[in-house]
Amino acid sequence: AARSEGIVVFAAASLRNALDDIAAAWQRESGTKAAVSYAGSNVLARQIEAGAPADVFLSADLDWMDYAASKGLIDPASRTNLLGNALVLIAPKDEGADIALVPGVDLAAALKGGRLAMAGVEAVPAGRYGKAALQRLGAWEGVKDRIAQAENVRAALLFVARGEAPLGIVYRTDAASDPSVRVVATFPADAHPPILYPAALTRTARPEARAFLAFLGSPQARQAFERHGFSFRGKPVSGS
Amino acid sequence: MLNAWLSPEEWSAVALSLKVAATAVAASLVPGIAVAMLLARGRFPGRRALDAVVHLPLVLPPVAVGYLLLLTFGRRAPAGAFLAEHLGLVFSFRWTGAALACAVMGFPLLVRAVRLSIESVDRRLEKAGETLGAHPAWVFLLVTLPLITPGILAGAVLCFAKAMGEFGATITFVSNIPGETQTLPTAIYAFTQVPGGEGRALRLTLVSVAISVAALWASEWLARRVRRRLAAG
Amino acid sequence: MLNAWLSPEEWSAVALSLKVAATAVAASLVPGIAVAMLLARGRFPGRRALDAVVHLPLVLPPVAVGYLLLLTFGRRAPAGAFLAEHLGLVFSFRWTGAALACAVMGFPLLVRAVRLSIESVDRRLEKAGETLGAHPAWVFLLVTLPLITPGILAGAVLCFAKAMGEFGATITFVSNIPGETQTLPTAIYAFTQVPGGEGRALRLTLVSVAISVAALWASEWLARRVRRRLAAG
Amino acid sequence: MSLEVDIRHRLGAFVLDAHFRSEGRLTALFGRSGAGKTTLVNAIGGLVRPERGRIAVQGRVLLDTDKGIDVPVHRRRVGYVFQEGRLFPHLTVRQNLLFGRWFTPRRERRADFGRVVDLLGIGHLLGRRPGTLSGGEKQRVAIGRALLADPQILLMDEPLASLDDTRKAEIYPYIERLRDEGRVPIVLVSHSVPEIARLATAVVVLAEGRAVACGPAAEILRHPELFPEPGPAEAGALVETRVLRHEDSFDLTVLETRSGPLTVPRLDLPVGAPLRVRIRARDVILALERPQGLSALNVLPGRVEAMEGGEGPGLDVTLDCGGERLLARITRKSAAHLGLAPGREVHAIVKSVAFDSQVVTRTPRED
Amino acid sequence: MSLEVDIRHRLGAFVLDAHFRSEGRLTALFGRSGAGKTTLVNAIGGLVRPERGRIAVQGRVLLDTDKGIDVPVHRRRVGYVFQEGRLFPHLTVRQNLLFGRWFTPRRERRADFGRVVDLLGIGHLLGRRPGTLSGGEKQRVAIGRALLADPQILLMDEPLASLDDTRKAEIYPYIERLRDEGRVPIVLVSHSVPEIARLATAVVVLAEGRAVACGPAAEILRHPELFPEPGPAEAGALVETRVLRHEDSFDLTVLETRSGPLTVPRLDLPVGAPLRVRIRARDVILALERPQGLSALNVLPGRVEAMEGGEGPGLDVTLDCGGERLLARITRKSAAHLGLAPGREVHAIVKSVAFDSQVVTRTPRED
Ligand SMILES: Nc1ncnc2c1ncn2[C@@H]1O[C@H](COP(=O)(O)OP(=O)(O)OP(=O)(O)O)[C@@H](O)[C@H]1O
Ligand SMILES: Nc1ncnc2c1ncn2[C@@H]1O[C@H](COP(=O)(O)OP(=O)(O)OP(=O)(O)O)[C@@H](O)[C@H]1O
Ligand code: MOO
Ligand SMILES: [Mg+2]
Ligand SMILES: [Mg+2]
Repeated sequence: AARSEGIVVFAAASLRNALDDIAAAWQRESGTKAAVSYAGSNVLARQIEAGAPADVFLSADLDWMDYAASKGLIDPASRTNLLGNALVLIAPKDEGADIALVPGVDLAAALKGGRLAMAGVEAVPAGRYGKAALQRLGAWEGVKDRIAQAENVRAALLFVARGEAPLGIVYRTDAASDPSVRVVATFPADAHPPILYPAALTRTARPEARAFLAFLGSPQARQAFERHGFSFRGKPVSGS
Repeated sequence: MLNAWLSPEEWSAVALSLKVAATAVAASLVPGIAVAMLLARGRFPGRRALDAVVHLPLVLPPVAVGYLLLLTFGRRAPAGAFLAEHLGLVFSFRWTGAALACAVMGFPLLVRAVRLSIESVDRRLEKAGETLGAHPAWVFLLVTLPLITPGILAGAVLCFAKAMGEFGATITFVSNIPGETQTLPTAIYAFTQVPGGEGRALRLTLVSVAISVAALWASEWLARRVRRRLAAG
Repeated sequence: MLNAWLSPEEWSAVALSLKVAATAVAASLVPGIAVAMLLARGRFPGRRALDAVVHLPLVLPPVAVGYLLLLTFGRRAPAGAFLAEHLGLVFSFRWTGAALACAVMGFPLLVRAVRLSIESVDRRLEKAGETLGAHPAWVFLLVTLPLITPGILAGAVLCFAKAMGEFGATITFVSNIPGETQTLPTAIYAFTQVPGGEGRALRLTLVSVAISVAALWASEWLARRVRRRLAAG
Repeated sequence: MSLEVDIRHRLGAFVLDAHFRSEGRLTALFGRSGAGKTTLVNAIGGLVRPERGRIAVQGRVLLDTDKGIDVPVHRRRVGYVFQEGRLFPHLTVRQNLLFGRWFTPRRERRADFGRVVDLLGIGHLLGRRPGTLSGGEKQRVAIGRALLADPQILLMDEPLASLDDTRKAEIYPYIERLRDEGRVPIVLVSHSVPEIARLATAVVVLAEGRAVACGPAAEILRHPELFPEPGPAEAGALVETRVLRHEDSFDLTVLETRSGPLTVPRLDLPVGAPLRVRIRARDVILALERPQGLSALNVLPGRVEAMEGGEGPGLDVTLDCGGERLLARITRKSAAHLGLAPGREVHAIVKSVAFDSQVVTRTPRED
Repeated sequence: MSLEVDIRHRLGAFVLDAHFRSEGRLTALFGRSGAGKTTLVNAIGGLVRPERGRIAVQGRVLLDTDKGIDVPVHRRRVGYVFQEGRLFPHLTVRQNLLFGRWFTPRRERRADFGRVVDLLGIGHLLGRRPGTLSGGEKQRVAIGRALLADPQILLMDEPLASLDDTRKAEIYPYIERLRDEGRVPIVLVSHSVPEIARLATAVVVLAEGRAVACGPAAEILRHPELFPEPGPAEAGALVETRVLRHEDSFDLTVLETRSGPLTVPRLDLPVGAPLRVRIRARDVILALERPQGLSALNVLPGRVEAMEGGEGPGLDVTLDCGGERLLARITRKSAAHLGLAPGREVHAIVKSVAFDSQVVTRTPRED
């Protein structure tokens, strides 16, 4: 059904809140249906590789977009870095003192024997960014054996929210919405590779998809993204 | 009232999950019984290998199963292309694929239950059927099958419940496309990935549980009826 | 040779998975048989509710089960705090938590298999045991239990296999700490998340499958021995 | 010894409504297929819980629905030989046999394993499992299992049905011993009139769920109407006797009855031992005069007391032979030819070989 | 009619090594518990595959291990009444009964449902499931199920063991009819000598897995040594007779034998009908002179041919009564008193009532 009547957007699961609003708005405006399939970026990339009927791909990091590009699955001309995000250190609501994330910071001490909750440090983008930042700050060696790796950044957030872990590293977008955690510090943007959400059309995109991609750069879309805590980075290119 | 409670998209996930689970159970029933029979009774060289293969979906992480399915039944994969061309049966990114994933994941559960039942059938009854002139195939239909009904029901409901909860293989194999492959569990997953989605995830979880429990109770009711008949005074 | 094939961290995941799966099976065996017995034979008000609860882990997405475990047995959760304080039993971020998650996920499979076996026991034999002076509890131990051994074996191996493959509930409940909670499936998962990790993921998957298949075959061999004894000439 | 049963129970369209009291050491349940024998035994054993009623064994109340008494099966201490075996398939024959022993208080363990095994001829089967036993072998093990539990009441539902005569002849004396030791009352379901005549001290006849007759064996067996065709051939008189002397040269034993001496095949009993002899009506020939030159050794003078005939060619003649009541079944034609009538003096002739082990048994000791 | 069996099969320590050929329409298998009767029947039915051997029914080879023939069970068309019932628990009695019918070619469906049901007295059970039937009811349904499959050979493993005498008496004539219609050979396992004497045309005696005797029933039953204690009482002679006339006033029938007329209870058969009568050795009294004033109606003159005695008080006297061979069992004492010796003229006395339905049967038609 989705295939014949509209377009299919493959988007990283963390974009859901904002993108649901935007897809609905676009649908109202254009009269074309946009079905959004949310899953992990890695899953989506592999599925596009396997011939999934996706028209637009929104990845949560550059690696999987690069992967798709390297396999010739996307239209390189349409690729833009649409959104940005920031990485924060969080603690349960009423716990822990603020920490200054300066080089040489002793996070291990702040853990007080507890664990540092992060998304998978090898696999999940948020985890990789976090590891890079900790390395840059010289804190990695001190905590690397104290890390509780969650399946994804939401699960890491949960560990802190439930008080299982005294500290955790998540996106600003996640931390902002959960009242049971508080932001202890924000990582300096230059401490880790830029946190970017690239967007692109797939090789097999239907014509309507181009309009959708353009709509992602519209003020309306920008508003929606920003409302959910993303920083808006750039207007997608609409011509090829 | 329920309409207000669930969004149209959520409704379509509920409907799709039901369709997928029912199809998965229906499609795996006959092969499941056949394989259970082979494993319980067969004496052929590949028996142990078949046994292992049947259990594989249980052992493998579901995501791995989904990935294997993608590699086998994807649009570009040989088996997928063959089926699409000759039978018009396309799995990739269709609800049929979700059903396939659920069927594969539920298969070991179905086979085990049926097989346990088969192994507890008194074979002397089957022999009695043969002396009455019934070919072993008829004996299977008229004697064995009715006697293992409780096991089939148990297996079917396990398979159904598994299908209602299966997430990893499904999302990996056919993604999470609303209206096409977004089942209840994948919808729930998507909600848990964003801030504030917990409430809706919980609602959908309750729906899913309610459906499975209803199926469970129905199957138990049926099984009890059957068993009461079989009870030796 | 194998040492070269798997890294020390991978080895520890293998060892941990074995420990977790064995513990999960061992810990759920007695409660599993008890619950199966209750469900098969009991006539008490909450029977159907218990039935539903037991099946829940099958229906729920594994991640949801992990989430529920966290809410129940987490460090700050009432049950978790109670157990930690009074029994010194801590689950959070420990291998014990992984075992708990696996046990919970495998429980419905174990219970189903055992229950099917119980339901096919000829109750007249149990009555015969009672006429010989044996209290029903003794009859259970001396008659019922030996007769359901094939079902217990089947249930145990399903539970074991499930534990070897369980990922979602484990990682959600106790995360993925190498050497502590990184079981084979969570290790495999981590590898599949990075481009190019497929090779190592596949290797670990093969190890996991090999272990489960060995367990499967062992259980079948045992079951066949038991069954041969029981066979009516 | 006493067994009191007064129960009512419905199973579908079938209603068991049995009310009787038996003082016998061995109470035989007799009745057609479907008459309710197994149901009744099940009620005594506690496997069926009657809707209402009372069951007491030796004064020990096992069930009393009015008083809310229902002794659980495992505390009833019944030794139940089931109609369908019910051996434990996972245990060896030896383990099956010893199952009940575990639950018998040590000081009540009387049955001797070796003796029971020898008696039943199952010594060579001890290591086997029931699955491979023949029908009769299973039944023998089931009997052994019940005996070795040292029960307080023995329930036997057609225990000997699938055994050959030789085997039966070996087991009968043991059942008689059990009966005569008098420690446990025995309830025996049987379709075989000779078996009942040999073993029973009391008989309960069931018909369509009702106990239509109940009383001492000697009395009940005298009623041909209770033992329907071809039973009449099995009707007869139970005569209480005593060993008078042995005639060793001919391997014979002479018994003393009120009606005179009775010569039977040699019995291995001391002089003076009490014996019960069943003289089947069909084995008795009547003669007007004491016959000469006849191979039959037993000629008992008597008087015709009554003659009862129904349909058919037969006539049941009741004789009073010196105070002992005998039954003879002859044809109406013979009766007419001989001019038989009540009061008439006659001689009853019975062959010695008629007294085989099926009809000559030690008198059950009654309390 | 023919049944050829020549098989060898090992089960644990037990070896079945049976070799016989029976021409009888109804072959009885007789033997002690564990002798191998069920195993032999299983081999004929195809439920046990002998290690080697050959089985043929009416010339149709069911098994020949040398030639690699092993007809599958469902094509053997055996009607098997199992020793342990084996009713289908999920089917009603009616469905159980009709199970075989589905697989019988339409033109071979001869057995009449209504008749079989009536005969077995199971009409009221048709809607029930086997789980609630009594032992005897199950057995009757099992018999009906086998009969209604219109088999080409009927295998009955102690089919009547748990039935009461009345029920047996109702079923016997039907089995006789089946036997005499001669369409299907019947193999009957039985422990009951009267049953075998009544029904069998041939007897195979099994002992420890071997066929120790095999032959026409009349011949085998004459050998007391084959029917161990208390069998001797059951030894006797089978006499072929014919209805001579009826004595309606006394409800008697007179039969013609080579040794003279035999008066028996009224039979519902036309004059001239052939009959087989078993005269049990224990029912025969010998007299030196023709006795007078005796209630026994049958006095057959004859001559002592042989006297055989072993241990014990008994002696088997073989008589030649006008060419008919009779057997009498008397005590050695009587023989001495009467001065019996081979060649001596005597009179054999048999009561009319001795000829009950257990010993008088229609002569099986032999091919
Ligand atoms: N698998 C086995 N292993 C050892 N012995 C066996 C096996 N199966 C059967 N037997 C023995 O073979 C013998 C013959 O068994 P079968 O059932 O044929 O006896 P049967 O003559 O029918 O006896 P019954 O009258 O008691 O039914 C028995 O002694 C039995 O114990
Ligand atoms: N659940 C039931 N529903 C209806 N009828 C039943 C049920 N259970 C037993 N009956 C009937 O009760 C009657 C008595 O059964 P029971 O087993 O006591 O007979 P029995 O005297 O032991 O017979 P047999 O000599 O054949 O073993 C039978 O006619 C049987 O069909
Ligand atoms: O001597 Mo007899 O006739 O055998 O009693
Ligand atoms: Mg009964
Ligand atoms: Mg047998």
